[in-house]
Amino acid sequence: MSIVRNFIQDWSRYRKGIEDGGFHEYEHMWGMVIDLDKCTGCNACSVACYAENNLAVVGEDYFAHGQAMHWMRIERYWDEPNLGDKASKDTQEHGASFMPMMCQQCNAATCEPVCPVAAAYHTPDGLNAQIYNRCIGSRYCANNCPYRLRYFNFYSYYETSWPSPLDMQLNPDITVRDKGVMEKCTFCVQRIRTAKSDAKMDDRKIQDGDIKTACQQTCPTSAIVFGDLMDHESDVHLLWHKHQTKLGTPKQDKKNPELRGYRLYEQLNTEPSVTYLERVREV
Amino acid sequence: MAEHTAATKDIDEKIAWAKINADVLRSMQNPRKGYWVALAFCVGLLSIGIYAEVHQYDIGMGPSNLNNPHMWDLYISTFVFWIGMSHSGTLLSAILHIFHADWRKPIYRFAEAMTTFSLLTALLFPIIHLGRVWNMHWVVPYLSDRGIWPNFRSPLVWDAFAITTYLTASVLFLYIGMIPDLAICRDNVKGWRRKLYTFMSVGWRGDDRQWRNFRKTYLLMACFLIPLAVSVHSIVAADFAMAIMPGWHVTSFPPYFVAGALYSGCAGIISLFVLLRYFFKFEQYMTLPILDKTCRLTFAIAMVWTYLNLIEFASVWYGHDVTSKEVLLAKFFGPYSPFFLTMLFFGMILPFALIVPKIRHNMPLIFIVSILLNIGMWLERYMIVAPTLSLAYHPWTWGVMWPSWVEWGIVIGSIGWFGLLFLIFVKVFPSVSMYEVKEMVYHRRRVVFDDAEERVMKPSRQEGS
Amino acid sequence: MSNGKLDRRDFLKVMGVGGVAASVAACDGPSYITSEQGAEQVIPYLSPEEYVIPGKGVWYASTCLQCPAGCGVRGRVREGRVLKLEGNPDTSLNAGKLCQMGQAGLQNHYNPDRVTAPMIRDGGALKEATWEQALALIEEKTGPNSGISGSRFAWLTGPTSGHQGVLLKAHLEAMGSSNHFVHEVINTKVWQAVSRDMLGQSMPTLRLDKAKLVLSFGADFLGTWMSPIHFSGQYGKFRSAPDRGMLIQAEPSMTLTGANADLWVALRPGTEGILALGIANLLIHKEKMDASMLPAAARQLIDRYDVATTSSNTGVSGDRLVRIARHLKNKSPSLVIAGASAAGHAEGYQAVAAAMLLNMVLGNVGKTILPTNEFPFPQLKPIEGGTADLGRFAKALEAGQLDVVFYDGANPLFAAPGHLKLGEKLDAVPFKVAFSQFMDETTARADVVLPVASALEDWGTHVASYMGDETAISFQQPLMEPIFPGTRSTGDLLLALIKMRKPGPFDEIDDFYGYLQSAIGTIPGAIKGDGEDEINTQLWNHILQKGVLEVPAETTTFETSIPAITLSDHSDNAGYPYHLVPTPRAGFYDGRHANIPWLQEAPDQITKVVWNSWAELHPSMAARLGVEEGDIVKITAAGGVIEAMAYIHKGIHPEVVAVPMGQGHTEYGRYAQGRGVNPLSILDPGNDGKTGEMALYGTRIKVEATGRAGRLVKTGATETQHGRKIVATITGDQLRRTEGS
Amino acid sequence: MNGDLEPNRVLFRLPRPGRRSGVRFLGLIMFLVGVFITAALVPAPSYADEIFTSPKQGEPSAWSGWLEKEPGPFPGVTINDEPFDGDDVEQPIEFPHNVHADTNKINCLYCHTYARRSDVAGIPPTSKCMGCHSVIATDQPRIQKLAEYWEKGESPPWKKVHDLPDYVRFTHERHLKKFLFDNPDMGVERVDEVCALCHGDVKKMTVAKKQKSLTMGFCTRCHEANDGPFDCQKCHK
Repeated sequence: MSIVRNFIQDWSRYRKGIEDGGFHEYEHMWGMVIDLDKCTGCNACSVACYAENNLAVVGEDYFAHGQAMHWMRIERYWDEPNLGDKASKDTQEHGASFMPMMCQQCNAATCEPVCPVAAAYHTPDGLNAQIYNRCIGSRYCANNCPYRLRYFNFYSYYETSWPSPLDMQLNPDITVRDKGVMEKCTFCVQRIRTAKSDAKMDDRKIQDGDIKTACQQTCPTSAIVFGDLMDHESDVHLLWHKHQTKLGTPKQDKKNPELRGYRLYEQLNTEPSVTYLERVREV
Repeated sequence: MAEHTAATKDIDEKIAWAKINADVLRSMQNPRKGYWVALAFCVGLLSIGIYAEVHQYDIGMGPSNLNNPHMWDLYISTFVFWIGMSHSGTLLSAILHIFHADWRKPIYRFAEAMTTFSLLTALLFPIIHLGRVWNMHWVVPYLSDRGIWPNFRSPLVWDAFAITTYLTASVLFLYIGMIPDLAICRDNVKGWRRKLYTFMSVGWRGDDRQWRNFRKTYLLMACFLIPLAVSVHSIVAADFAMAIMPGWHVTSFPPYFVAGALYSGCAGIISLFVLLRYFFKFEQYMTLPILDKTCRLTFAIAMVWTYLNLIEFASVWYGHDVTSKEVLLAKFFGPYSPFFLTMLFFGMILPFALIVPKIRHNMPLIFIVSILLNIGMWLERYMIVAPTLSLAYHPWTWGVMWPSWVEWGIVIGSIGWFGLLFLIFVKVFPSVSMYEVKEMVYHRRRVVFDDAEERVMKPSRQEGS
Repeated sequence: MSNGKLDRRDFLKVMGVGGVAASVAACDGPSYITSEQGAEQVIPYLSPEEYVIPGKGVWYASTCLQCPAGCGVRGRVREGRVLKLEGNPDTSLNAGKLCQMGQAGLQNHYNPDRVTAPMIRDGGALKEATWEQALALIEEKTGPNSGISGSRFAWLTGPTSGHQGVLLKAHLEAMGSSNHFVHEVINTKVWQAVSRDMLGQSMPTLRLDKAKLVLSFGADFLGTWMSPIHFSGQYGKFRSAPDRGMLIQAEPSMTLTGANADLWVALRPGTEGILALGIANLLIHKEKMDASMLPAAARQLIDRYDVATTSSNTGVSGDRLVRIARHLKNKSPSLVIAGASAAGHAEGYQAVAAAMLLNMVLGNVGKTILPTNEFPFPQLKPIEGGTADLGRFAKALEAGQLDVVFYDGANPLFAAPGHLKLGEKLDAVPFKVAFSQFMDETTARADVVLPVASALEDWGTHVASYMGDETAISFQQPLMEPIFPGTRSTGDLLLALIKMRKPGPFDEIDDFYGYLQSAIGTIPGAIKGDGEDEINTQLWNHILQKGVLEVPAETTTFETSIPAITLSDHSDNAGYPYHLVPTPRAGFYDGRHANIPWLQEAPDQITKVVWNSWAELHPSMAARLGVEEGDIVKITAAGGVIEAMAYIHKGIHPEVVAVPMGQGHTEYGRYAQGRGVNPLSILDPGNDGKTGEMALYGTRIKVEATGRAGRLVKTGATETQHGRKIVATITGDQLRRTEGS
Repeated sequence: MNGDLEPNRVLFRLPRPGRRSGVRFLGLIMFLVGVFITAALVPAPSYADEIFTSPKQGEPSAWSGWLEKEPGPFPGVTINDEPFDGDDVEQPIEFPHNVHADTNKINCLYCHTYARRSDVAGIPPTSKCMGCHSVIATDQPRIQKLAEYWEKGESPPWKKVHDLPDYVRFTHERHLKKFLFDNPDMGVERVDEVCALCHGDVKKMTVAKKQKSLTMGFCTRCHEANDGPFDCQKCHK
């Protein structure tokens, strides 16, 4: 009977959550805003991520096989569909289009339900967690990620990536992943964890700005904003509010459709926690 | 016995029961040189697979060439293929048993063995493809100190349940159906075999009560197995259909997979039929009319499969999903088009060869056709797994990948593993059901007898019924 | 080093927690076996420090030395190891931000290919030696008894500043030499010369955030030009609504800045000056802007470049020129800057001056170009590097003027064009000493190699050459104990060398740390010491805490003048019809970071290629050659041949082939060695007439397909978005409707 | 290399089999088939439905029946839970915990001072040992050995007894705050009772020895009883 009871309870909570914006059950709701107009594609965030998260350097051969481990990857597109096709132009009319892509921390994540051992699951902070030591490496999650932002340890990269003394730089707050484990951007969960722990030690609440992800901290143009969407004073909440992206709805009910906020592949209903602000070009 | 090998000749209803026993038992004795060659060949293939797997186990999944868009490839497609192969036995023994199609009787035993062994082969693949094989038992719910469970929402967990259940049921079915034959074997052999058969035939004496219980159990198992067979492949289809990827997220996948499974299973039966008939000289039992029926059945299933295939294309084509359409177009015109078009030819056009009696009765030709059909079905599975991963939503990560020697090695090894199991089976267990052939012959005789009776002493028959 | 004396360093003592975790059995049954007892060691501190808690990271401020911009960094130190670098939020230069090279400073420090012990050339090969042997040899060759005359001794260094600069000068003085060659490939010398001549000071403050339009002639201010992180911060504000600025970039091959431009203009290399004058012409004649402040000569010069002349020279269409001029007229204030691709020609000075002239026509001077405060300590001022010094150095070598050369922070053998034949010339120098962290090309051919401490193990002070609004000294302090005990601080070595050569004012000073402490004590400023103490403790602690010290500075004003500008028209070269553009990239910079695995694995911003070199080609050029992406093309210049894999895109002028700087090392450790090609090796001889800087962008080439193909490893399967809404773009008009003022 | 740095090259790994141990694989497969068959025959536990819904406070959960909730400062856990016989670890100096903590009643936090300020409890700095032992018991051989290390300017290379896998984050400060500083029933002088929950009765030991299994089950049972977090990511890094 408890199955039925739980099911009814969860379902009603879920329905209620949808109506209320989808996250009222959470303690925090970590979210991000990336202003594509400010992003210069300089790669600083990506290298900062390598430094913070013990990402393995796989080398040229494995990179060529598509086995690289860049949690934060900067994509570069040459075309600009919204501005009309520039293919007829002799040389590039505008610059390139850069897209920093890391795990979108979907709230209706497609990776979570398919993990056979629940190594990918949703935390009460609204994060897509990946528990490395629970992962058995079925790679189903990566197949089911429409953003292709999960990276698999195809080899024991640690054997070659950090020849001594490079291994002294490894961050002890995060496991160094061995072969056969899926990994991905965690919104620097070790920083979140430390900040929450520190706040609890001081019996206070987390302030906006207590936690900075590695990419946000280093971003030279401050294009990345990170924070708690449930804190209505936080920068990230204000930006979401300003650009009228909302969690919990597949279709954004924007008063002004020209506002810049959008989430990647919103039509798939994955409800990412990352809002991108559209790039602007003077034409 | 030459008259029995004539093309259209059905089983000889006058055949002596002792001869049936003798023929089948002969097939289990004294392996000839050819058997050992075949066995060595299979062991060779298997050792390639073992070597590849040990290499992969040591190094990681990297040597298999899998990469970021292609997290799955040959392993999963071959897994689905072997699961498909396993459906033949159920079809022949359970479904046709319920429908009282007596022509199944001489061939269902090896078809069931095929079911069991292809399941055992299929079972390896989800395990082999795991990045951390040594933790595979986490997929199974068991009481642990940690108090955590698998994720019951994951189709992979359903797979684990479905496959293990199906495997258990089909092993039981195979075994139960074999008990009377094992008793025959027990009574005719000496040495370790006698011990084995004595143990396995569980005191079968062939008395009335035993036969009654046996028939009930067998029918019950058959009824139990049919929904299982449908569910196991539907669940395998759910691995894909539950994902949101274009080309996988298809509503018609479960029936499509089941149809495909029956299709490849039947094609597999035809192949083994031809082999057994040739090597064990089973021409009297595995007669051409039986092959005809099997081929017709295969053709019918092929048409169902073709229809579902076309439905899938149509629903993608007339749907609004751009990404699904891209994947479909990429299958037709992209880098995968040689495989895809081959698969369409083998799967949709080639089965028409099965309705030509001349081809059906040409043993080498029908063998080649059946192998090609199965290659087509294997390609079908590959064409489900690979193109979607190559071209999903995010163009930045598009890419085509060619499997490495490790993946091929393991796929080849799986064929060796299946062959090895099957070769051992045919020498240890009767690959033709003796008692059912007798039954069949008996029934045929009854028909002949009854016909004669009808002509001569009609009233008494009416009385009797 | 007198470790006992310096309590400050004790915190760096290691607290070892952990060890090597042993592997665990395959099946994790009852999970007792997942942890071991007694397998790992825990070594406690000998004496505790109040502020060090094991398991908690502590942040220490220092200065980034990955490029000459001099950003402030903070390093997270835990258990005696530095784990992560971040920008120092207390600086105005980079305001807590850092670029990828700065982030990768860790791998410079922890690099497995560092030189760990002194080496002496013995019978043709470098052999490990002790410090005593190495210093004795140096004393023998350069000491007071060596009889070497000062003029036959030279230092070849990278740009330096602060107290290391002071010690370097002191050493030169002790040697009686004035031969200090400062080499830096990626520099702003020409810009500085133009600013000095036209504005009266070499490093005016630029305010992108105040400009509504930035017109940049090849200045990669987001990547490598002057102070990229500072300008990136300004760029962030520049791009903020409601007054979002517009960026126009004119250059032969797309840089990172160009990749962010609203309007990207491909122009023929060497015609930047003409483009600037052509725009000035349009502004004056079409947009009717006031040009009365220009002298008659300048007016005449501008009048020469009407639309047709400009267009035919630069290859930029007339429409586009008109559009740029209109934007410049409408969006005021604007800012015109000129960078490497404008300056790297024989008429580089003239081109940059033309851009500055455009600033004057637009009235930007005083609005977005502001006077910089005068740095009060002339002895600490940065010693700027350039490529002109490399030419001078080569000349001096050719004349046989040098017997002893010391290198520090420069790798001329990698960065020098082949025509200088620097390798052969250096081999003729009898005694060469390299102060080096790595076995680079130059170090490998030195006679004595002195391994120096990394930037994160050393003390120092730095004065940025571009300081922006704030006049400040940045401090560098060790974030951890030296990893390799065989390395020594450059400052300590300099002090030792000075003492070795000549007794003098430094005799009282034990080491660089002590020198720095006493020198800081003399700085007058807002923070006063206790007065009695020899060392200004309060100031010292403030510095260690903040990493940066603001110093009082005098405000200055501009003195504008307009020099004569002469530009020649573009000319064709039949034998070598195309241009080579050796693009500097944020990442490898001039090649010094090619040994950092993170940066090798970080895809290039424009082409997304990793671990290799490539040649950027325009599709029309590729069609002409019949090559596709990954095919190897052969690039022949008068000075040599290189081969690289083609990358084809439209962000490049059709007559240009761009090859990135940085790869092509023949030494330099496992990550750099033998990868790609070095475009600097085939540069044509040629200098900027005014400053003597090498014409890096002035090389003419011919290109052929080789018929071979390579494997171009890059991330990204596609160049387009396939109609999906991935990077959504809107127009400026829409932005003004929604977020405008 | 600097000797001090040597032990510091931490390489965190997940559990994995040793290299080249792949030949065991076949056996493993056979084992698995057995496990799968068994698993298919054994019915799923009745409380399987509780897996993804972490119980509300006060609501009975799957684990409730397993635990004897005892009155007292630490509901559901006692020092005597989960006895485990650890290995004897050979330390450079045979440190007698019993003399310090039991006989002389020295508070645990006096030496393991980082425990309330950091994730790790830490081993006291050698200077702290010498603070007392420059005068106390200087004639004892163990103290003389310590003094030898001190003279050399080195710390004894202690061996880690209570080791958690590298993918586990355990924070001493938060547990002390919960069980000691925020616990009205407890005072700092009774810290040894708190420590003993996981470290066993160290007061009775000489060299520390593992007395609790410190497995994940050990952790979760206490978390369950004391409303500790059940979010995997809180403890797994």
